Amino acid sequence: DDITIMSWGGSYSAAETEAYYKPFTAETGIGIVSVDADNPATPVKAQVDAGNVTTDVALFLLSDAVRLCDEGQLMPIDASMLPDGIDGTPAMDDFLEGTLSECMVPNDIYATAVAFDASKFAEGAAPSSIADFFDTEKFPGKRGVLKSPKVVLEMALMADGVPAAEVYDVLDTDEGVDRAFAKLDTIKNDAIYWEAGAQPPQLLADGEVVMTMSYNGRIFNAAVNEGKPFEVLWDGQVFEWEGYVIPEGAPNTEAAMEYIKFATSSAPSARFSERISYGTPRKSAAPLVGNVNGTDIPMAPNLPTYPANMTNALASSADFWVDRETELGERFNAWLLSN
Amino acid sequence: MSDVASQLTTADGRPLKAALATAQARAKRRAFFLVLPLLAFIVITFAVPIGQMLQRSVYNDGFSQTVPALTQWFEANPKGTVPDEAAYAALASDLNLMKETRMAGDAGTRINYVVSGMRSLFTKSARKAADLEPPYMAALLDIDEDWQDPRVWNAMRTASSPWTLDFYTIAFDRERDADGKLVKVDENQRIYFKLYIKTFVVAAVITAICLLLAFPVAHLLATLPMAKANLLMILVLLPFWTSLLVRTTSWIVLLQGQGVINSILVALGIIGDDGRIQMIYNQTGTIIAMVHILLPFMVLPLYSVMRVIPPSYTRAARSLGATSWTTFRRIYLPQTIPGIGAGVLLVFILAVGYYITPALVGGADGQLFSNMVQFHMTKANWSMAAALATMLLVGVLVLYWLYDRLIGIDKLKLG
Amino acid sequence: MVASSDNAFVSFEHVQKSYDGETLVVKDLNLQLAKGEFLTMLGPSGSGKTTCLMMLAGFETATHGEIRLDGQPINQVPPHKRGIGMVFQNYALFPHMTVGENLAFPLEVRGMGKSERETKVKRALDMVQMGAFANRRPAQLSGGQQQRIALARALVFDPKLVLMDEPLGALDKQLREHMQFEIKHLHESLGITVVYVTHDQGEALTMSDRVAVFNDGRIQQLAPPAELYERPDNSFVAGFIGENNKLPGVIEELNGDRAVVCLENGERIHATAVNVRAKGEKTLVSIRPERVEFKPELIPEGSHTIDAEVLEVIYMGDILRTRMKVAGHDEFVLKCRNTIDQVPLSPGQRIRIGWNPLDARALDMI
Amino acid sequence: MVASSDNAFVSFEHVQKSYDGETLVVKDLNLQLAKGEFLTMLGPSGSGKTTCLMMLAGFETATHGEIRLDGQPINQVPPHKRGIGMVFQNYALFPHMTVGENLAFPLEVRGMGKSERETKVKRALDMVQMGAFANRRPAQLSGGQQQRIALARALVFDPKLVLMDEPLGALDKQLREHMQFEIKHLHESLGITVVYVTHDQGEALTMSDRVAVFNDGRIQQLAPPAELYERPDNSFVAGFIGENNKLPGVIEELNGDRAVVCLENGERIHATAVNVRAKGEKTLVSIRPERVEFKPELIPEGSHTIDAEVLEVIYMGDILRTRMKVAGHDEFVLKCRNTIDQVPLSPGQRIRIGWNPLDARALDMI
Amino acid sequence: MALPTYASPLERAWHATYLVICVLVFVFLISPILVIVPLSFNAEPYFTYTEKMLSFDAEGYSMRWYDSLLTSGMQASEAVRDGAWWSDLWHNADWVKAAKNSVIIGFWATILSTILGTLAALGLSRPEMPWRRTIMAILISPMIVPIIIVATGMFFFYSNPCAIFGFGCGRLTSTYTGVVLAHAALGIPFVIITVTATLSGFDQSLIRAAASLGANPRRTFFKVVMPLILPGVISGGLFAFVTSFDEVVAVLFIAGPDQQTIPREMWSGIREQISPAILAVATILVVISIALLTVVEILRRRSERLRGVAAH
Ligand SMILES: Nc1ncnc2c1ncn2[C@@H]1O[C@H](COP(=O)(O)OP(=O)(O)OP(=O)(O)O)[C@@H](O)[C@H]1O
Ligand SMILES: Nc1ncnc2c1ncn2[C@@H]1O[C@H](COP(=O)(O)OP(=O)(O)OP(=O)(O)O)[C@@H](O)[C@H]1O
Ligand SMILES: NCCCCNCCCN
Ligand SMILES: [Mg+2]
Ligand SMILES: [Mg+2]
Repeated sequence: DDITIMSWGGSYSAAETEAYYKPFTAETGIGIVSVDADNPATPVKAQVDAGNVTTDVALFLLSDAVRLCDEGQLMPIDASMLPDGIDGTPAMDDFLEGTLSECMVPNDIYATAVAFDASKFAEGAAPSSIADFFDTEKFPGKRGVLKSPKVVLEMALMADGVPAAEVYDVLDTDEGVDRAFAKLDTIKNDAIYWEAGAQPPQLLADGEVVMTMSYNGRIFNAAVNEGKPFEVLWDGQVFEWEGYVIPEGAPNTEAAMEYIKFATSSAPSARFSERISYGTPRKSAAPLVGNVNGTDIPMAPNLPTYPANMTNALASSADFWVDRETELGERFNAWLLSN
Repeated sequence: MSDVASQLTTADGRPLKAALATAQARAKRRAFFLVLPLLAFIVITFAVPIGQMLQRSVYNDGFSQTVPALTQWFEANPKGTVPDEAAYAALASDLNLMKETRMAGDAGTRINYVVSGMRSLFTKSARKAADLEPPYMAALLDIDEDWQDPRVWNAMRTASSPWTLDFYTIAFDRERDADGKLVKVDENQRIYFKLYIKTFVVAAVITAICLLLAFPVAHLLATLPMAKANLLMILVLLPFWTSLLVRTTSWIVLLQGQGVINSILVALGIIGDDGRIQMIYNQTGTIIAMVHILLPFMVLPLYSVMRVIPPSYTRAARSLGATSWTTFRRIYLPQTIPGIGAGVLLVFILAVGYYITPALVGGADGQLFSNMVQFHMTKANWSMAAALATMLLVGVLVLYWLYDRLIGIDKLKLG
Repeated sequence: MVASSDNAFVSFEHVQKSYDGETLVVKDLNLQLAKGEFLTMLGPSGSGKTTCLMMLAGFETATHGEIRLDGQPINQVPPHKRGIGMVFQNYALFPHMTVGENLAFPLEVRGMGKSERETKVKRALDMVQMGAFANRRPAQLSGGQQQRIALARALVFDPKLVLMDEPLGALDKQLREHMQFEIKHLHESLGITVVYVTHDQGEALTMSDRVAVFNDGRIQQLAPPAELYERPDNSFVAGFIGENNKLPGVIEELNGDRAVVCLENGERIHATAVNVRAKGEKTLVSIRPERVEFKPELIPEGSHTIDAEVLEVIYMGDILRTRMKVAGHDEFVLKCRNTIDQVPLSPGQRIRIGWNPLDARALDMI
Repeated sequence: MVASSDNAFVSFEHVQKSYDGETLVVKDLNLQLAKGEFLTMLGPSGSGKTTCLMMLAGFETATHGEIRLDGQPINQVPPHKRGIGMVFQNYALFPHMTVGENLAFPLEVRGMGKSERETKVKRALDMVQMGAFANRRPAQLSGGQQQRIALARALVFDPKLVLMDEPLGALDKQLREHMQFEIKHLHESLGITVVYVTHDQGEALTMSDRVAVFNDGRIQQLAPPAELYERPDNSFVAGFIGENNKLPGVIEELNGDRAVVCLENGERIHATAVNVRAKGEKTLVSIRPERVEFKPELIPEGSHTIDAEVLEVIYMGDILRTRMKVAGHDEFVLKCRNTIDQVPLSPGQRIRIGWNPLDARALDMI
Repeated sequence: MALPTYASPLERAWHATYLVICVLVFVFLISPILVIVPLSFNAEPYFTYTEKMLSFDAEGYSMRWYDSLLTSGMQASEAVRDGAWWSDLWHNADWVKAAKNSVIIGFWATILSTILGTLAALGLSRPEMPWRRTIMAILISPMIVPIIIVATGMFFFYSNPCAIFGFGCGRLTSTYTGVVLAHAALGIPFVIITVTATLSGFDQSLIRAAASLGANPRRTFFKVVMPLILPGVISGGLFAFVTSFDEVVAVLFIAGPDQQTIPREMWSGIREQISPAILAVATILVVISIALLTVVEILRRRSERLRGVAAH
C-alpha cells in the first residue's frame, strides 16, 4: 500500500524525495504520495479532530509534536524500536540529547540565524554578533525580522546580554518579557517583517535589508547554488528540531513506522543533510555527511549542528512555548500594531 | 392614509390588503422557488459546515469531557467556595483519567487560553497522577503551587461546561481577575478590538479608492463602442486571471526601496538614491496592492449596470437645463447605484476578509483582523478563531443591515 | 355576438384590482366577450385599461373576482400557454434581437421550420410596411416603426386572442388607416378575437363590435358604437364620446321620455329625457354639434331655435369648427362642412341656430 | 410671422443627417422659424421628424449643413444653455425620481428656491391634471399619465423654445383637447416658440401657425394649415393631409389653371390644374370627400355629376363615411353629417353625386 | 466618446483629465503583469531585475523556470523529447496535472454557481420575493466568512457529511466533488451580486412580451433575459471562475493529492522557496487568456457581421 507523507514542500521535500522516498520505495515497494502543507500540524490536527485521517506520516516542528502528542492526537512512538546507528550505537543513545520525544522521531535540526550580504560590508566590518543585529547606530539600515515571538524574543534577550543558557529563565518572568520587547523596540522602525522562509534571501538579494533573520538552509542555498555572497552569522541563533510523527488513526501505521525507521536511520539521514543544510540528529550520521550534493563543498561547516557554529546557540524550548505561545503571541501582535 | 386603507375591503368584504397578499402569494412562491435550489445548496454545502465551525466559538469540550469528578464537585459547591480536600481529590481522580485517555494536553490547552502558562501544569501533573496519594491538596501543591491559584479554579469551573463565552471575553480584550470579574487586559496585550476597528477602516479606504478609480474606467468602457470596449476590457481582466500571490509579489518588485518604481524615479533624477520612497511594508503597500487586486470587482459590476442605462435620460436632463455635471450627479449617478452598491459590497467584504496580501506587503501594522483568525487557526485554536470569525461576520452583517437601512438593498432595484 | 357569461370566450366577473392595497384601480369589472368579437376599451388616461389587459394576459393578478378564458379560470393557464398575442403600450421589443428575429421569436418557440418562419416574417413585415428593416435593431427605428414591429410581432403567429394597447398611437393618419384596415381584415378573415385599447374615438367607433367605456375603474357603458354615440347612458359617456354641447338647466316638465328644461338664462327647451328621474332635478342637456344647423333653410321644421354669437372659427381641414356663445355658455360648438360654398361665419356675428328637439338629450348632472 | 434666414429664431440650412453613413435620413432640410411661432412637423413614420428635433436639441449632430438658434450656430451652445424644453417620444422620465422630483429638477438646476419650486411644480401638475400623483414613481403610472408628466416637465421652467415629440399621443380625446388648449394658451400668453411633432392632423391644423410636411427626409410643403389643405403642392401632401378621393386620368386640355381630364372609364371632368404641366400627362384628380354632395337639392349649379354605387357605410359618430364605386374606382369616399334627418344610404344603392369643378384638383401622378 | 463642439473649456479640461485618469488606471492595472513577464525569464531564483537583465545580457535570462514547470514530476524528464516524453509530460508533470485540475474544478464550480446563482438572482430581483434581505445575506455569506474558517469548517463537515443525520456515508474530502462544491459555494456571492445588479435595470415588460408570444419561462429566460443580462452573468461567472482558479485555502483542506490545483502547486513549499516558476506559470496564463479573449472577440464580431448588425 502507498503511504501519504505530509511535509513542508519546496526544497525540503525535494531533499526528502531524493534521500528517503525514492530509496525507500525501491527497497520496500511501498509507494509514497507526497503532500505539502504550510505547516503540517494544522491539517493533521484537523484530520484527527474530524476523524478523517488521510496522512500516514507528517513532518512536525517539535513544539507542535509535543502539543498534539499531549492532546492524544499523535501515536506514541517507542524509540527503542528504531534501528541502531550505523556504528552500532543503540538508537536511544544515537540521537542527540533530548531530541527524542514521546510521539516524534527527529529528522533534522535547523536554525534561525542572522544572515547578511557580505559584499555590502567592508572587509572586517561585517556584523559579527547577535548584538550587531540590534545595533542600528553601527549598522544603519533595514533588517528582516521574523514575524513571530518565538525565536525573536530569544534573540532579543541574547543580544541584550543574556547568556543562551538563561534565556528561558529570564523570559519566564514578566520583567524578562518586558526586557525582550524593550530590545525589540530599538529596531522597530527599521524592521521589515517576514513570514515565509523564501523571503529573507529575496530581501537580501534585492538589497532591501542589510541583514535579516533567516532559516540557515535558505541562505546556504543562495550562497552555494546561486553564488550569492550571503553569509550566516553563527551567533545567537536559535535552533529547533523537527521530525516525523504518525497521526492517531492513520490508515497505514505499519508502513508508516517502516518508513520512519528507514528515513531516520544513519545513512539516509546523512544523505538528507547533504541535500539541505539542516543538521542530522543522529550522532552516527554526522561523520557520514560529505560534500554538498553535486559539489565539492563540504556540508558539515554549514550545518547548525557543526560544533564551531554552536558556541552561542540556543535550543528552542518546546515546553516554554507550548505554555506561553498564546499569551506571547498576542503580546507580540499587539506590539506590532502599536506605534 | 393607512387608516383608510385598513378599512378598505374587496367586494366580498375581505380587507383589500389581505386580498392583495393572496393575489401575490403565487408570485411570491414562484420567486421563492427560483431561489430555493441555491438556498438549499448554500445551506448544505456552506451554512451548516460554517455553523458547526462557528459553534466552536461557544463550545469547547477540551476540558469538560475529562473532568467528571470535578464537574460533580463544582455542581455541589457554589461559585466562590474555596476548594477543599474533596475538590483536590476530584482533581486527582480526573488527572488520572487524563493520563489514561491522553487528554491532559487538551484540558491544559483549554485552561491555558484563559490563564496563560497553565498548560504544562496539567501535562506535568497528569504524568505524575498515578503516584498521587491523599491528602491530595498537599500532594498536588507539592507538584505545583499554581494548583491553589483561584484563577485556575475559576477557569476550571467555567470550563467544566463545554458551553462558554471565554473566547469572546478574550476577543473583546477582557479577562477575569482572581475574583472572577471581567477586567480589561494589560494595555500591551490589547489587540483585537483595535485591530477590528482598523480592519473596517482600511477596508473602507480601499473600497473608496476602488470606487474612485473604477468609476471612470467603467464609464469609459460602457460608452465606448463594443469592439473597443472589449479590447480595453482585456486590461481589466488580465490581472484578474493572475494569481493573487503572483500579483502581490509583483507589487513588492514594483514598490520596494530598490524596486522598479523607485529605480525609475532615481534614474529620472526625480528623487535621490538616498531619497527612495517607502511605499511597501506599510499601510500604503497594503492599500495599493489590495486596491489592485479588488479593482476588477468594482469595475465589472459598474460596467454591466452602466452599459444598459439608456442615453435618453441624460438627454432629457440636458434639455431641462442641467449642466453636464448636474446631469451626471443627479441623473446618471443615481442610476448607477445598483452597480456601485454591488461593487462596494463586493470590495468591502473581500477587503475585510483578506489576509495574505497584508501579511506579505503590510509590514508591522499591515495585518488585519483575518490575520488573527489565521493565526489562531494555525495554532489549531478553533474556538478562538471561530470567535474572531464570528465577530467579523457580525460586523459585516451589521454593516449590511445599515447599508440596507440607509441606502437600501432595494436601491439595487429601481422603481 | 354578445356573449353570456357561460359561453363567453373571455369573461371578467366582479374583478377588482389594487396595486398597493390602498386604492382600487379596477373596481368591479364585469365583461363577457364572444369568440371573434372585436371589443374596444376606451377611457381616460389612468382609468385601468392597461391593467385589465395585463390581468387578462396573466401578468397581473386580480385582487378579487374571476377571469375566465375559454371557460377556464385564467389562473390555471400560464401566460405562454394562453395563445394571446399582445401589443404593449411601450412596444416591449427585444433590444438584442433584430426586427426579423423579434418577429421570428414567436414562431421559433412554436417549433416552426425555418423557411416557413421566413415566409411568415416577411409577410408580417410587409403588412406593416417594414419589409426593408428586418436587419435593424429596435434602437435604430423611429417610434412609429417600433410600434409597427410590435404590432406585426403580436399578429405573426396567428393568435386566437389579441390584446392591443394603443397599437397605432404613434402612427400618422395614412398609415393608421392602413393598419386599421389590416387589423380589421385579419379580425374578419381569421376570426380572431380582439381586445383593443385606443384613444382615438374614430378608431374605436369604426373598428369595434362593442366599445367599453371605462372611467374610474368601472365600465360606464358597454355597447355597439352607434348606440354609445346616440344613446349614452350617462353624461360621462356622453361627454367622453364625440363632441358635445352641454347646457345646464332644471327639469320643468317630465313626460315619459319627453322633458322640458329651463336653461340658466330662463329659456325653455324640449329634450329627450335620458337619465333624469324627476321634475326639479338639475340636468345637462346635450346636443351634438353636427346636429345643430345655422343656415335658416336647413333648420328643419319644428326645430328649437335659439340665439348665438360666433366667438371663434377653427380651421380643421374638412370641417370648420365654430365656437359660439349660446344661452350664456361660450363653449357651444357647431361644425360646418368645409365646402367651397360654405357661408363663412366670422367672430362677433350673431346668428340663430336650431336643432331637432329629439337631438337634445337631458342627462344626469355629473 | 414667417422668418427669413437672417432674423430667424431657429434656422436649418441644407441640413443632412445619416446614422450609418449609408442612407440619408434627413436629406436637405431648410427651415426658418420666427420667435413665437408654432410650427408642426407632420409626416409618415420614419420620415426624420424626431431626428430633426434631436439635432435641434443638440443630441444628434448634423452630418452636413448648419443649424442656428437665435443667430448662433447651435454647435457652440451646450444643450443646457439652449433653454429648450423637450418632450421625448418615449417620455424619458427619470425612473429614480418621483413625479414631483422630476418636475422640480429643471427648476432646481436653475437654482430656484424651494417654495417657488413647489408652487410651480404644483401648477404644472394641475395643468396636466396630475396633482395627486406627485409622490408616485414613473413606473407606477399609466402610459398617458407618464406622457402628461413629460409634458409638464418640459414646460415647467418656461423655456423659450419647446420641442414636443408627439406629446399628446397617448391621451384620450377629452384630455388631448384640454392639453391642446393649455399648450396653445401657454404659447400665446408666454410667447414661446414651439416645434411640435404630431400624427394627429386635426391637432396639426388647429394648433399650428405653419405645418411642415415631411417625407423621405425632405420638407414637401411648409405652409399655414388652410393653404396646406386647400392648395397642396403635390400629391404626396394632398394625399397625406386629410382624406382624399383620387381618380387617375390623362390631361386632355390644359388652359392656365383649368384642365379637362379624361378618366379611366372615358368620362371627362373639369378640374383645377395644380401640378401638371402638359397635355397628355397622367394625372390624379383629387376631390375632398366633404366637397362631394349626393342630395340632389344640395348639388350646386354648375357641378360636375357622376354615377356612383354605394359600397359601404361606416359609422363614425358625427359622420357617416360612405365608400362607393365611382368611375371604376371603389375607394371613393363621401362624408355625410350624422344628422337625425340624414337620408340613410345603403350598400348597393346607386346614386348620382356631384362636386364643384373648382374642388377637383389635377395633381402630379406619384 | 468624442466631446461635442459646444463643450466648455472646463468640460474639455475635465474630459482630458478623465481620459488621463482612465489611462493611468489601466496602467495601474496592467503594470504588475508587465513586470512579471520579463522576471519569469530571470536566470536567478529571485524576483529581482538583475544588472544583467537590465543590460539585456542574454546570460541574465533563461528558460529554466519554464523548464522546471514542465519537467517537475515527470518520470523521465531527462529523456529525449519525443512522443513518449510529451506523453509523460501530459500525464505526470505536476504543473500539467495541476492545470488540468484547475480547469476541471474551475469549470464545474463556475457552471454550478452561475446556474444556481443566476436562477436565484432572478427570484431575488422580483419585487414580490419574500424575505429578500435575509436570504440575500445568507447567500452572500460565503464571501464574508474568512476563508480559513470556511475551509476548516467544510473540512470537518465534508469529512462525514451525513454525520448530522447520525450515520456515515463516505466523505467528500479528497474528492473532486468536494472541491467543486466548496468552490461553487465560494463563487456564488459574486454571481448573486453582479446578476442582481444587472437585473435591476431590466425592463420587466420584455418578459411579459416573451410570454405573450408563447415562450415558456425557460425559453424566455434563455432567449430574452439571458442575452440581455449576459454582461452581468459573464462577470459573475468570471468572478466565480477566478475565485476557484485562484483559491488555495479550501483546496489545502479539502483536496487530496489527486486534486492539486495551480495555486495549490504554487503554494507548495512557499515557505521554503518562492521561485520565478510561479511567474512563468502566471506568464503562460496571461498569454492563454489574451489568446482566449481575442478569439472570443473575433467570434463575436463575426457573428455580428453575419447577422447583419451594424457594429455598435
Ligand atoms: N439610432 C439610429 N440608427 C439608425 N437609424 C436610425 C436611428 N434612429 C432613427 N433611425 C432611422 O432614421 C429614420 C428617421 O427616424 P426618426 O426617428 O427621425 O423618424 P420619425 O419621423 O420621428 O418617425 P416616427 O413618427 O415613427 O417617430 C427612420 O427610418 C429610422 O429607422
Ligand atoms: N405598477 C403600478 N403601481 C401602482 N399603480 C399603478 C401601477 N401601474 C398603474 N398604476 C395606476 O393604475 C391606474 C390605472 O393604470 P393603467 O395603466 O391601467 O391605465 P390606462 O387606462 O392604461 O391609462 P393610459 O391610457 O394612460 O395608458 C393609474 O392610475 C396608474 O397610475
Ligand atoms: N513558525 C514556524 C516556523 C517553521 C519553520 N520551518 C522551517 C523549516 C525548515 N526546514
Ligand atoms: Mg395604458
Ligand atoms: Mg419620432
